[in-house]
Amino acid sequence: MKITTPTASSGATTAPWSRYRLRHSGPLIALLLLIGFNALITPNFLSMQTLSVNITQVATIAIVAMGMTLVIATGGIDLSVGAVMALAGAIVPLIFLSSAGQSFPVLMTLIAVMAALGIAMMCGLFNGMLVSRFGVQPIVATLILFISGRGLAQVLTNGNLQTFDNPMFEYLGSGRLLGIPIQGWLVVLLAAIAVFVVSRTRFGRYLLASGGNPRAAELAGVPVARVRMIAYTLCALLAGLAGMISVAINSASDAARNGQLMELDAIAAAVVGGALLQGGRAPFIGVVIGAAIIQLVRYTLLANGVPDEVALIVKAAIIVGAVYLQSLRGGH
Amino acid sequence: MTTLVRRHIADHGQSTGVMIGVLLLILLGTLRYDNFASLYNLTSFLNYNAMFVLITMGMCLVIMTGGIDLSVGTVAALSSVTAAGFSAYGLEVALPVGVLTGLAVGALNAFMIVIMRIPPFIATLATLLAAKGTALVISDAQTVPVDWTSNFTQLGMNSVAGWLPWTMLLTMVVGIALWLLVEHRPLGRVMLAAGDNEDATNLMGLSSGWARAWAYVICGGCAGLAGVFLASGFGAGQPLEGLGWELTAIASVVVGGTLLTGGRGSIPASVAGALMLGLIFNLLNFENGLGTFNLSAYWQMVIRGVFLFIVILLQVKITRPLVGD
Amino acid sequence: QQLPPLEQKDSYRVGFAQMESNNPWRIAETQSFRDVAEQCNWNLTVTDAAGSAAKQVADVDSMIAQGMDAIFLPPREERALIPAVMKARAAGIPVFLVDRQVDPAVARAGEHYVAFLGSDFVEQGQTAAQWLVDNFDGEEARIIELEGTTGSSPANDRKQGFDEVIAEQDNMTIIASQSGDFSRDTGRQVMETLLQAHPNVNVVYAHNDEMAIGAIQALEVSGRTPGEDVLVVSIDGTRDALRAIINGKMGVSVESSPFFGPVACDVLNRYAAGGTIEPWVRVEDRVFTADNAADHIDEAY
Amino acid sequence: MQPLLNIQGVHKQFGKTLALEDARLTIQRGEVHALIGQNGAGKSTLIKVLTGVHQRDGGDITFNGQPCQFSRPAQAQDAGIATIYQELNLVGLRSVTENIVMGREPRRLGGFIDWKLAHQQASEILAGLGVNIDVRRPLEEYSTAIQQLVAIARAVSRDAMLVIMDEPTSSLDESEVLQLFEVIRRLQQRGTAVLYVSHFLDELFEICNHVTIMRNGAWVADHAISDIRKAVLVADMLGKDVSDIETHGSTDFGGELEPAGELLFEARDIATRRHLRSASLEVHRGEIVGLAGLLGSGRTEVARAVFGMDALSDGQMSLEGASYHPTNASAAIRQGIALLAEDRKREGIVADLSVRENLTLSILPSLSAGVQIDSEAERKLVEHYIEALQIKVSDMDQPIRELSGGNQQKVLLARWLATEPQLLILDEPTRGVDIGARQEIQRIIQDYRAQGGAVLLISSEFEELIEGAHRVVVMHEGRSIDTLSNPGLTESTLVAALSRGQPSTSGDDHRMQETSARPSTPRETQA
Ligand SMILES: Nc1ncnc2c1ncn2[C@@H]1O[C@H](COP(=O)(O)OP(=O)(O)OP(=O)(O)O)[C@@H](O)[C@H]1O
Ligand SMILES: Nc1ncnc2c1ncn2[C@@H]1O[C@H](COP(=O)(O)OP(=O)(O)OP(=O)(O)O)[C@@H](O)[C@H]1O
Ligand SMILES: [Mg+2]
Ligand SMILES: [Mg+2]
Repeated sequence: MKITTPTASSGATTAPWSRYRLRHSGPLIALLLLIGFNALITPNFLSMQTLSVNITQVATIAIVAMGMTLVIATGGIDLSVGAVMALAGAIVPLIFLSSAGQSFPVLMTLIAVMAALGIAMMCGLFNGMLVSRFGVQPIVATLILFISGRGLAQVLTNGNLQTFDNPMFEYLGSGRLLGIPIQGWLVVLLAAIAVFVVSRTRFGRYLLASGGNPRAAELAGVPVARVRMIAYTLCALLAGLAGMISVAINSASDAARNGQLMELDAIAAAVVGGALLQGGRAPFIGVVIGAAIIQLVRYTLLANGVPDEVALIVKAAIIVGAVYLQSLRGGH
Repeated sequence: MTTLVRRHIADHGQSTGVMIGVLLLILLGTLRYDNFASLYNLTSFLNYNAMFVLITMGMCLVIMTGGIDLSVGTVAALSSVTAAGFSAYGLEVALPVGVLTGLAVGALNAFMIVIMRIPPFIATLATLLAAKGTALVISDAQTVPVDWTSNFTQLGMNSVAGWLPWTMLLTMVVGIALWLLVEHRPLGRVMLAAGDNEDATNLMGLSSGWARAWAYVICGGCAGLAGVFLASGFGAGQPLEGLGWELTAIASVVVGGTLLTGGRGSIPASVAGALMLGLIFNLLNFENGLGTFNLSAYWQMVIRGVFLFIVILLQVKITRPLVGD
Repeated sequence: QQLPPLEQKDSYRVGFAQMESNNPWRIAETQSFRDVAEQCNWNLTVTDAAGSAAKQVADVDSMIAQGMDAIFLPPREERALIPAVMKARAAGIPVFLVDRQVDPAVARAGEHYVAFLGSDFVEQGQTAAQWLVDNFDGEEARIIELEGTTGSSPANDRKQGFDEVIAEQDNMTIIASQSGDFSRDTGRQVMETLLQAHPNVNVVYAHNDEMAIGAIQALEVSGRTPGEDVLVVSIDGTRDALRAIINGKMGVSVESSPFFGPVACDVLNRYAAGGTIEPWVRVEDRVFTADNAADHIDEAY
Repeated sequence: MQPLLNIQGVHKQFGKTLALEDARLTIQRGEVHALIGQNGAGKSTLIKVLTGVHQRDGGDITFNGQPCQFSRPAQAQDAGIATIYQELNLVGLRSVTENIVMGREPRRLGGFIDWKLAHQQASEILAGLGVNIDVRRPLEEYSTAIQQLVAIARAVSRDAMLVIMDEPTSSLDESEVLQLFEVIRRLQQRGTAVLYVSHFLDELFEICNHVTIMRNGAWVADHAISDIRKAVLVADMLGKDVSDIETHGSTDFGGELEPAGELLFEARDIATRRHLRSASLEVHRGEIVGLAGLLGSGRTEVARAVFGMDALSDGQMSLEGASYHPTNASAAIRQGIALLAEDRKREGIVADLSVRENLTLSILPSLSAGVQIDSEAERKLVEHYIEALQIKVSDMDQPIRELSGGNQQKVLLARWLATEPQLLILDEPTRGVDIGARQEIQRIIQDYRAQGGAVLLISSEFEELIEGAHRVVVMHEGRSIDTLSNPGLTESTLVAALSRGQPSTSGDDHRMQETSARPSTPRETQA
């Protein structure tokens, strides 16, 4: 073997960062292009209010997409995120609107949130169990909850829209910190944690190894099944959180609509952001950027009055274009 | 000896299992409900499910090559619009137009996946959106009327010998052709090989790209024909129809025992899988008619999920010991 | 050819082939049929087509196979459900259309099906527009229209009715019209976006109350006062909408009543008794405004 | 006469890695031509450039008088080049027949495949290689050896002018190697040329006419086989002096065998559901215990059982005197067992991760402070191993897939050494590894042992066992049948032990029937 650059047998310290940058520059460039385009075309684009609107709207996609990225990193996919959003979103008002909830509003709101996250976690465990212990293929395993999860949410609420007035819970949707919507901070926080976990912790390394070559990872002592369980559980947990955010924003829970088609947006965001469907990669920053791209495309089309049906076609073209650029740069 | 039995079950058990399942469901329906076994129910069941059997067969082909096609539903909707638009010229024009629409979209999928190397999931997801958008644009967001005076609607509304719908007959012809393709034509074998190990297939000097491309094109064609059935049988091109069909098709393929990992697949078993899912719907409708339980639409969703869960558990039980790791 | 007759019985097997159950309006409609089934002594079978016209036809087919006495059908699409209507008639089962029509060029009330029970979506749009024309007191109305699900017939009709009336007004323009998918969440998101692009908007017309409420939330977040800065006009008459009207956030909601059960019972009994049924059993849509909202809020869904 | 194939000045770069630089190769019609070189010398790359898997960056190739530039393997195949690539290129889910005939299936009326005829053809071709199996079964049900023979059958069944075999014998036993040689001779008689790549130099003398040597992606020399000594070949490959090579043993084990320490591991009559019937063995500290056996004798199964991958259906194991029954690989690793698996690509490397991440995968718990990985310590450790094992990488963050096989193997060896195991199980550690790297790996094993480590060494190379092991346990059909001790271990005693195990009847469809295993040099056998 011959290396054309001078051979350095020990690690050159700049290398990992330059690799990292290269991987992420694709989506970032696309995002900047979109922003530039909007600055020129879209009226009132460069304003604080626009930023805040976009942050509110991107938060749920970004959060779900991060969970999806965990699952995709293990070589899986999770179709049930939308259904889990609906389920978690339905549980919360169900509890604090109950008679107990009326008498102990603060306590019951907390309990409601915990219960919703608990249910979401159970969904994740169910998916993870099917995938890692029973060896069911991820698309099929998560199709089960995709079909029945939303049905369950509707059974629980009897299909009714649940509207409520609960300032404490609504803070999750409409609260602001330093002028930025609270869920924006949440995304930043979660992304920071995720990046830290993947690049610096044992679980992160195990995650990538499990996705890259599960058999080899297993033999190297990586608890592959547990890693998968955790990935699906975290994904569902994040979906549950997103479901609650969306309910909190609307002050209403609509089991039929909450999180509808979210799986497609989340997968698209993850892939546009640089995740590989065959596993082994978890580029969280890229994924958040990917979510921002998806959101901004939607915003651009809406704000410029492009009709819904044309918007669908444009969105399709942009997804394909972004993934194509991604594949050119990634060299895979 | 037991391994031999197991091996046999793994080789053929799944498909026979599904067929037995279908028969059991039919038996259950016949015993439990009046008129379930009536000619009317049979004919309308076959007519409605012809569309799903078609897209399931197309999906099976794509899954065999290790891919997936999420666009089948909206492609069918798009084809129903184009076919309805040409219905005045009669079936002999409208049918090819609808099928060609599907083939063209299939070719687009193939181009993105094979030439541009976009992952199938993403490429066909984009097509799902784009086909829906296109259908709405060309139909001006309205259902498209068909010409009731031409022979176009006869395909979707008439039956052979009073019970076998033309749609199902045509579907069966397509099915036999696809079965022959998969089992007895080199192209079909290369599709299977490409789904198993693409690199190896190329190194063997076979064109896996070509085979995969054909799978998407044929799948598109099946969706296109399903769209023609849709327009012809329901008297309108429907740009909004077809949502969720892709998942029904995937579920049917899985119920038929084909793994999504590629390299394997059985057309007849997938057909049985599609019929089985269709029967579940039909049975639920009859169950509702009995009025013993009042199953809301939501419960029906839950039941479908649970059903899929049970089928998958059974599959795991049967095939696991052999699959190993 | 004659309409299929219906013999008088104590109890009828009635099929209600609902098209979808993903919004409060449809749920209320189904519930209304269930409620009336008890009073009317029906043996009611409800199916749900989950938004698919094809599945709805298959549902009607299974009702025909089961030999229902009568079928109530809210057709998902005006053309795609014609085969279902025709097949039921051929099988001797009277069909009543509910809340939506089928293409009158192909199937006609009194001939292919018994009657249409419902209101007129185009007229609802017109009524909303007319109310706006009568009550708008600014100089110039800049209207954002939130459309229903792209391609669905209520969206098409409510748009048509409204846009016709507005087109005749010189001081009124629709500056943006986008789909909010009949849902509160999407309605809010679309409104948030459109507000950025068109900050000078002063009227919002939503094709249903859910989107209107989403729009009100978006307006409030952006610092506007709905009702004062921006007039909100909508259709449906849900409880949340009436509350918003009472609070002054919404101007009007044109009723589109989902309570078809009692009408259906009455029509069925009259038909069985041999009476002729008018082709269009009109359901009068009220107009809810600040004047009468408080009186009706308890009966709203 | 003009040569059949002429490759001149070809170069090829992968990213930063220059895989070929001035590669040359000239093959005459009807000759058997060997291509040798160290791991990563560029042999496989040259073949892939020739057959259109990769596109060359420069240089000229003429085949059969025509300049050529194939863009797909199919074109090379049509032009008359049949290739067995190093990574077996077969489709496991399809039948044996299909793997052989696919692409030129016999047809019936209407273009449908004539399966009956196809099966018959496949059976006949395989029979010519001495293989009699049910050709209707999926290929994956057969052993690697059979799969390799199927790949060979596919290649030789085409009417090619040139058949390329990239390490065709790496998982064959000697009887099969002999069958293969028979086939090669038949091809040669037919006028077909063969390009033969192998790390087993003795094979070349048996079968080849000419040899080309590559080093670092470049042509070094070519010779007629009759003019050359093995030592010269090795010297050319490694770029060293012939005299250096001749004073050195062929393995790097050599030296005195120190006495072994106390008993570390013991297995008694262990059996698993997977082809292991009853094996017993002991390993002491500071001892290398060899596992010898023919292909499919169950050596890998012993390793799997000890490493917790397969549950015991019978028998006991003990470690340091205590009962030892790991339930999975992590449990075994925690108890100080390490397994360098046989199949590097599937069971060893995580291709997309870096050398660093691959190397430390098994010791992350000890490298972590709290939840976080101590990256300073990690880099130090990796640097240490890259240095100590002389792993050739551009930097430690290079993805491991970009390394040549031998270097990947060293990274994996480092992964396990870093866990500081009490017992290191090595399953064919030097398979597919060139002579230079092989000696380094053997040296590393020896060093590890010298520090008190215990090794269970599975190897098909007798020299490795004879020179390296204190004792050799002989396996046959899932049973341990004998234990031989060093000193006193010679090739003939080992062969004798292996042949004693041969039962007179063998029920299985295809089990190795030969009495000796490779690589007892074919030359000696002939003599
Ligand atoms: N696809 C690839 N991408 C990057 N580098 C590659 C690729 N294929 C080969 N290389 C590099 O090219 C060089 C030559 O590799 P090649 O596989 O040709 O060696 P070889 O002589 O066949 O070795 P071996 O005896 O181990 O099979 C090595 O350094 C290898 O790492
Ligand atoms: N999952 C399996 N299914 C069928 N046969 C198997 C399976 N695993 C192993 N075998 C077969 O069992 C036999 C024993 O294999 P094993 O790998 O233990 O042999 P070995 O002595 O280690 O030889 P090698 O030199 O190939 O490593 C082989 O013939 C192998 O093909
Ligand atoms: Mg090689
Ligand atoms: Mg082995």
